Amino acid sequence: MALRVDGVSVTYGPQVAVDDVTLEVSSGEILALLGPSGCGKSTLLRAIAGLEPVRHGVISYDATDLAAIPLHRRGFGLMFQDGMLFPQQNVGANVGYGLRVAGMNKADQRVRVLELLEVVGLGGFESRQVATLSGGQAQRVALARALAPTPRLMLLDEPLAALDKSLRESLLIDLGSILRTTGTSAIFVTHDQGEAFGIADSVALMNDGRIRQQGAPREVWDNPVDEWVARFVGYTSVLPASLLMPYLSDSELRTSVMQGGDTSQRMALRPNALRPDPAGLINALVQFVTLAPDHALVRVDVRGWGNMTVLVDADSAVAPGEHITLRLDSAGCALIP
Amino acid sequence: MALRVDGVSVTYGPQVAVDDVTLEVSSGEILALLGPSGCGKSTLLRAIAGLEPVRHGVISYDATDLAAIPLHRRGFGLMFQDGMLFPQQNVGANVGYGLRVAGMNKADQRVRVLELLEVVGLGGFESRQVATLSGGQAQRVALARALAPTPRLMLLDEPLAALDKSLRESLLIDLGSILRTTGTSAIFVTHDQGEAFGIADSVALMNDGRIRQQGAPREVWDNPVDEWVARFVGYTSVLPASLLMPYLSDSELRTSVMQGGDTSQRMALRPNALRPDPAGLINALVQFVTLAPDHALVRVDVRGWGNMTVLVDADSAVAPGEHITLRLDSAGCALIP
Amino acid sequence: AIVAGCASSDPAVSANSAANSPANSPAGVGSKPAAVTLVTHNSFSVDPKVLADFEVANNLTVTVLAQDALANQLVLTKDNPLGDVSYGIDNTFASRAVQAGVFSPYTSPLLPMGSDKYAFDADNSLTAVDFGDVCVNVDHAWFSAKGLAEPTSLEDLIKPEYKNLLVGQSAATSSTGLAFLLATIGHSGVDGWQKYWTALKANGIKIEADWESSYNVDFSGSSGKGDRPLVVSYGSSPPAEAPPGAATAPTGIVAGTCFRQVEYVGVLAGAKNPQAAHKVVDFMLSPEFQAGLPQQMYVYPVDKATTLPADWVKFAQAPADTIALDPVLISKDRDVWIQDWSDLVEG
Amino acid sequence: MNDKPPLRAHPEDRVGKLLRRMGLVLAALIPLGIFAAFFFYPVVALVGRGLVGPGGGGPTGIDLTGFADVVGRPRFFKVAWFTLWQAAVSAGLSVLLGIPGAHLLYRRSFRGRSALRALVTIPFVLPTVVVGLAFRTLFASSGPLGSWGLDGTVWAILLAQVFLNYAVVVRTVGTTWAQLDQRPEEAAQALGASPTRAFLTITLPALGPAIAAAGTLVFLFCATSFGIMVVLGGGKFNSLETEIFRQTTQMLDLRTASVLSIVQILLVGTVLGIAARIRHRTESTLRLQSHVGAKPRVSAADWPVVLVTGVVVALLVAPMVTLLGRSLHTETGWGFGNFDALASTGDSQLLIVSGWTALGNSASAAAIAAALAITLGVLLSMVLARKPRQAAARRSLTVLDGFFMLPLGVSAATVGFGFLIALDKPPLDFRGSALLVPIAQAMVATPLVVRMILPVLRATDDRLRQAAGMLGASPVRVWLTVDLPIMSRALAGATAFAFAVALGEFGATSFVARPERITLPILIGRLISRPGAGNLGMACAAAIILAAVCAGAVFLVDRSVGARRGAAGIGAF
Ligand SMILES: Nc1ncnc2c1ncn2[C@@H]1O[C@H](COP(=O)(O)OP(=O)(O)OP(=O)(O)O)[C@@H](O)[C@H]1O
Ligand SMILES: Nc1ncnc2c1ncn2[C@@H]1O[C@H](COP(=O)(O)OP(=O)(O)OP(=O)(O)O)[C@@H](O)[C@H]1O
Ligand SMILES: Cc1ncc(C[n+]2csc(CCO)c2C)c(N)n1
Ligand SMILES: [Mg+2]
Ligand SMILES: [Mg+2]
Repeated sequence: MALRVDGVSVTYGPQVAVDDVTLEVSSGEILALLGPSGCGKSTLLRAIAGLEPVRHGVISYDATDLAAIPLHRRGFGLMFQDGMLFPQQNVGANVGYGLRVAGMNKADQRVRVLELLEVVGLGGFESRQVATLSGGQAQRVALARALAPTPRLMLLDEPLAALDKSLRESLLIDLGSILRTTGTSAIFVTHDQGEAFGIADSVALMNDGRIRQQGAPREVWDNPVDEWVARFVGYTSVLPASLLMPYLSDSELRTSVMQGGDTSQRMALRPNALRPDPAGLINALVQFVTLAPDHALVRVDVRGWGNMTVLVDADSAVAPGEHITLRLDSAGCALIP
Repeated sequence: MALRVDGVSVTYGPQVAVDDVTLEVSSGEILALLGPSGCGKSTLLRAIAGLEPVRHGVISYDATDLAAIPLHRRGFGLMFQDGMLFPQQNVGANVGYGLRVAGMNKADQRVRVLELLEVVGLGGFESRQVATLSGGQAQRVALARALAPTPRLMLLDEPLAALDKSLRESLLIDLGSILRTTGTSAIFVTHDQGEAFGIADSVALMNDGRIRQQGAPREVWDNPVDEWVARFVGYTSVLPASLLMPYLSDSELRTSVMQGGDTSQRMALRPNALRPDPAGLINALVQFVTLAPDHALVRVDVRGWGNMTVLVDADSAVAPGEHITLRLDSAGCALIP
Repeated sequence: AIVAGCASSDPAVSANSAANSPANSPAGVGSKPAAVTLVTHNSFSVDPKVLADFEVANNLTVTVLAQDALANQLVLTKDNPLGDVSYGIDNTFASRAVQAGVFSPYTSPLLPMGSDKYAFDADNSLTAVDFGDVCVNVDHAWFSAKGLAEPTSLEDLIKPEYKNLLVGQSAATSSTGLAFLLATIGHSGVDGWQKYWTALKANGIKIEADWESSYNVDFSGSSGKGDRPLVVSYGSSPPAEAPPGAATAPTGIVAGTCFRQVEYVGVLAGAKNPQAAHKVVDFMLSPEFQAGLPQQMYVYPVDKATTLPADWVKFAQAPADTIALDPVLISKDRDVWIQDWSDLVEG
Repeated sequence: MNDKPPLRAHPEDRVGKLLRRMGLVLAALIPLGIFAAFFFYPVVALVGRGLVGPGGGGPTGIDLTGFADVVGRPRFFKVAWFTLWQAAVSAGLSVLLGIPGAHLLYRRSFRGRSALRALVTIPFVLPTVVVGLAFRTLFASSGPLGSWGLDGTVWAILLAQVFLNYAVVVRTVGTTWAQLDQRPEEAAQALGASPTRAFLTITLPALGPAIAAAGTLVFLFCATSFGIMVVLGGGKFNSLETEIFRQTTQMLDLRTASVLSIVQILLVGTVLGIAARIRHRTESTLRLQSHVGAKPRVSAADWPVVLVTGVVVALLVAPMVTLLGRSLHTETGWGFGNFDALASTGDSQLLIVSGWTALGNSASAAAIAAALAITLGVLLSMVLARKPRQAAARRSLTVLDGFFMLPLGVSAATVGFGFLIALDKPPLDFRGSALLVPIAQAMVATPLVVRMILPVLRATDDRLRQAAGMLGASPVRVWLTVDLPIMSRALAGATAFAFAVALGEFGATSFVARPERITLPILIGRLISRPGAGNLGMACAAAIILAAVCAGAVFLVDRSVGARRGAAGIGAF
């Protein structure tokens, strides 16, 4: 067990920003931290880094209580949400800061700085003033700076937020492989669930200062512990399981609903849980269609169920006012305990 | 025609950040500006706002050259990429700034400020100090501040970047309806193509200081003008059209390839262009699988074509090393002129 | 105009401002008092009542301008003088100003009252108003405690028994320092003073740049309770050290070491109102003004007939034989002396 | 629909553009004009006198032989070198000791912080002669610290100068520091830098401009200090300033004085140029935040800072206690006799006005001077804070910047004499005018105001101003709603400081004060130059009053700024 956060609370005056959080990150594990804006993600990261005093609870690393260890001796890397580049230093000096501090020799420093700038796609930028960088460039410099000293635990606060999709994807791959080859544990905050899925070994969902669920991505996505988590990870409706039972074809799911036996059990549906099917038994009225580059989301009204979102292919022509039939696909369904 | 940007260039010393850009935004239109990090999006917005001197070209609004009009009289709204909240004013005062400047009476100011804070999900935050906001909260305050004085043209630089998915979606809808009901034209920078699709009437793709393509979202996605645009909007491979012809079932596309007649014509494929199909004619070797919450991307090797990306359902079980067969689905293909 | 305007608003100095009723104005002059400006040094002080009486009697408004480095200011501004009349320039600097043509001669009808004894020149470019002495002051208690006889002359100061007892000031920066140098020159002659100072230095004279520091910190007889019982200071210093009602002062002067400084008043060449300036000169020789000098400025009035305050009679009899030096000689060689002194003592 | 009026170019836009341009030019021209009239012209007039014609007399053209003469004297190099090094060492010491003080007083909270801030500011306004005497009293062989053997050594001078100027560093650096975002420093620590290292590599450079500004100021004060040099230098240590004074007032040698003045201006100018370069190199847009939550309380980890500051404060307090002792010591024992005596015009009739009247004079002159200095300083800062794109414009701003610092680097005697010979004809017929005192004081206070405000303005992100402009605020409004609040803290500090400077100003005032309008420092100077325990006691009492008033003013300003921080933001409902 590398990092252990045990019942930690952080307060700002009367406001509780992090509320009795317990978390574990084992050695070499990458944890994605997700949650709505203002839920306390940055605060939790700052508390782990040692920048925010902990009100209750213990943060330990390798079973050593960190309370007594000043942040510069923790050997953690922290990338702030808004970069916090050193305005007086150029790009190269920013990236090399941690190396200088660690006493690396000049030549090695230079090699590593250039290598990292190359990784983040900013080769040739080393003598640029940070004030002249674009938003995404600044973010990449901050990422390179945090990576440079190969910390044992990386705390990354939305490291890729300001980047376009393709750059984000390629950086995500690089980031993952850097972390894995160096065996670095990491916690990274992201708003992009695909990103969390892409590299995280484990995800933690946070709301209102509390961790609502932690687990392997697949596990969390398939088995949200409550309605809030379900909705947060992309389930668009939550209905009584009894209502859906008649349409469930999947035996496994059926069985577990039956076993639960409890009539108050609910089921969460993703847009891909409902599929247009001429032979489907569910009648729906199309309300409106939202196009996306490679699919479309159709908002339909199903009598007795209310509004539901349905994923359709980008080229399937459905129009508001139309009546369609749907079938229930268990792939997009999850039972909420 | 509301805004016209005509052959505009902006330089930083020797570097050309915006290069001979021509753009039009008609009255009430929403234009999404997309492009990789550092391509000049923010600079273009700043130039339109009047914050960056234009090296060549003319920017006009309603046929009035803006060069003669000081920025505070243009009535444009600009939301900076990093918020730029006034540190010495609280949230309410920040949002109400433009209203005070416009001389709105106190009571109306208050009503509007509270209304906008409600819209961005920050009801009750009006007397918070801005230094105590989380990243996403600060961004929402900046958005509310820019919206408050109902500018005639909104320039939004990644207005929703720091927000989680559900908040981003709901805000996007609100933003769209605010802009449309007030008939406000807008240019907004985004990295999220779904976002661009969601509310933009028109998208402009920028690279290296230049606009590569501008048009309706569907139009741009379906008919990228060149390989760069194709890749940027999500096409993952580009191959000679002749290579794909044998597998094309769609008559329309076949016809247009034939008509082109040109053997150098190329075709771009999205991940959904290739579908696993037991009856498919394309043999592929699975290299690795990337899971996402509701789908999976499979990297395959197709002899003669190279590496291709294939979209599969989240629950379809394919494993690296496996041989699968694919069919070509014209929905994910685009011919590059 | 600004000068007059401001002055008339201040009762302390221009007491006449409210008293311009016809009853107070001599006939024919008109009701509006004439303005006269007195340029003086920062130590100038006069009983406001005495000044007010003078203003009323002469239908004048006196504006006082007090300036640092008076002599130099007068020389610098001689083409457009700061005022009509100047008081306060002394015999160590006077000839410089007179040579520069700062003053226009005026012979006051009140001269015979004693001022003539200190006449600057035959033309009466300047009129002596008061004098004071710069003498070595001595802390009586220190000497009696040590059982040592107090020194009585400049010669005594270079004797071994008085080693390390005297503190003085730099002739280059302090007026008392310069006065003491002039005393030694008057005593040892223009050729002998350097030898005397060599001996003085060998005997441990301590030099400060300013009087304030040497008197208040180093001198044992002042409230600073320093460790030097002899200090170059003013002849008028001892009364200031006497506690109220005391019969004797704790300090005294070494009579043989005194250099006499005479302060003059003079009409400025280019005065806008020479008549009034003449009246001011006369005023300064008047018994009323002369009587106030000891109290106001710690100096002796030139008018012998003036009665001195009681404690002055008690503690501060002016020494009979002071060392004097020809102002013309001073003016001629002063800079060289200071330079030489500086090289010898400070260098 | 959007109800905006159609967008049309208005003729007034052109006027507006012109006005904005002119506004800046005006903002530069007003101070420039006032400085030209009340500083440069008088100084040039006086220096010119010394150089025109033989011996500075006749009209036979410029005579530069004086230079060869003066520069040829061995004494010249000694004096010039001493002037430079003692000022540099004093400035260095002040900065070294002042930075921990700024940290403790502006980045940490503890009970009595405002009072301590006011306390350390007191020395700055004490008349230098009084300070000199207090130090001599302490260090004299018969004094409490006589055993240290510092009397008559250069250390006494250096310590006194640090004593006087500690507050300059603490306040200038502190006001910037208070607003500095600490997250870059946290980022550095997260990268493995120890707190010390993070401070040295991140915070210190960010404070660079403020430190350079403070260091420059202290250097200037010390290079031109007169009172300290005379009282503690005892004639053994001579600076250009004392030499100029000696040449003008004792030797009446205007020619030499002019040459020395020019040398002084050149030396000071060179140092100013170097300092401006350092400032420029280190300047960058910083994250400044007003109205951040409460500062952390002093903790055990702060011990080095507390220790250093404790020692310094003890050293600051010692001379003040000496002074207080003297002021309470009367011929009849301990008591307030000296203060009572001040209230009357004194038995000695020495005082034309009572101490209280002089205090009133001081306060009203200082208030006018502070108002003038703030006005000029703010105008100038507005101009100097601009970052034009053209290199030529940037260079001229740098020159202008250095230009307005000169009043601090020119001998008070030169300025004072200059006033007399230059301001004697309409429209500049100011000799003897009561306004001359506050004007003279404002000439020295303005550069201070500029140095305190400018670092904050320059560090402010331009995009904040642009954001306001985009929301429809006119340039004036932008200035009022963005710049002004951001610099309000520094402005408050500068106001208190300008007031304090004016309150304590002695050099130039002594040349121009009218007897009935004399200020407290002049009164103190006069009292101190008289024998008698009573006079010295009264002088010390007056100095205590001066100190108390200064401390009170500073305390009130600090408190009022501090209190506003808690309130809702400016312009809130
Ligand atoms: N002040 C400046 N001086 C020099 N170069 C600059 C300056 N500002 C921006 N640049 C450069 O101009 C280019 C365009 O910058 P801009 O900020 O417009 O990019 P962007 O498209 O907004 O990127 P991002 O998505 O990363 O915010 C970048 O390469 C950037 O490094
Ligand atoms: N210094 C502070 N004082 C008071 N409240 C604060 C302070 N800093 C943060 N908060 C509040 O604490 C809560 C958690 O903030 P935090 O920055 O951790 O959120 P976050 O999860 O990182 O959000 P985002 O995704 O928007 O960055 C927020 O509601 C925020 O307003
Ligand atoms: C060494 C030294 N001497 C004097 C002062 C006092 N002082 C206060 S304000 C100011 C500027 C001009 O009056 C000066 C010089 C000081 N601070 N340092
Ligand atoms: Mg955050
Ligand atoms: Mg940008």
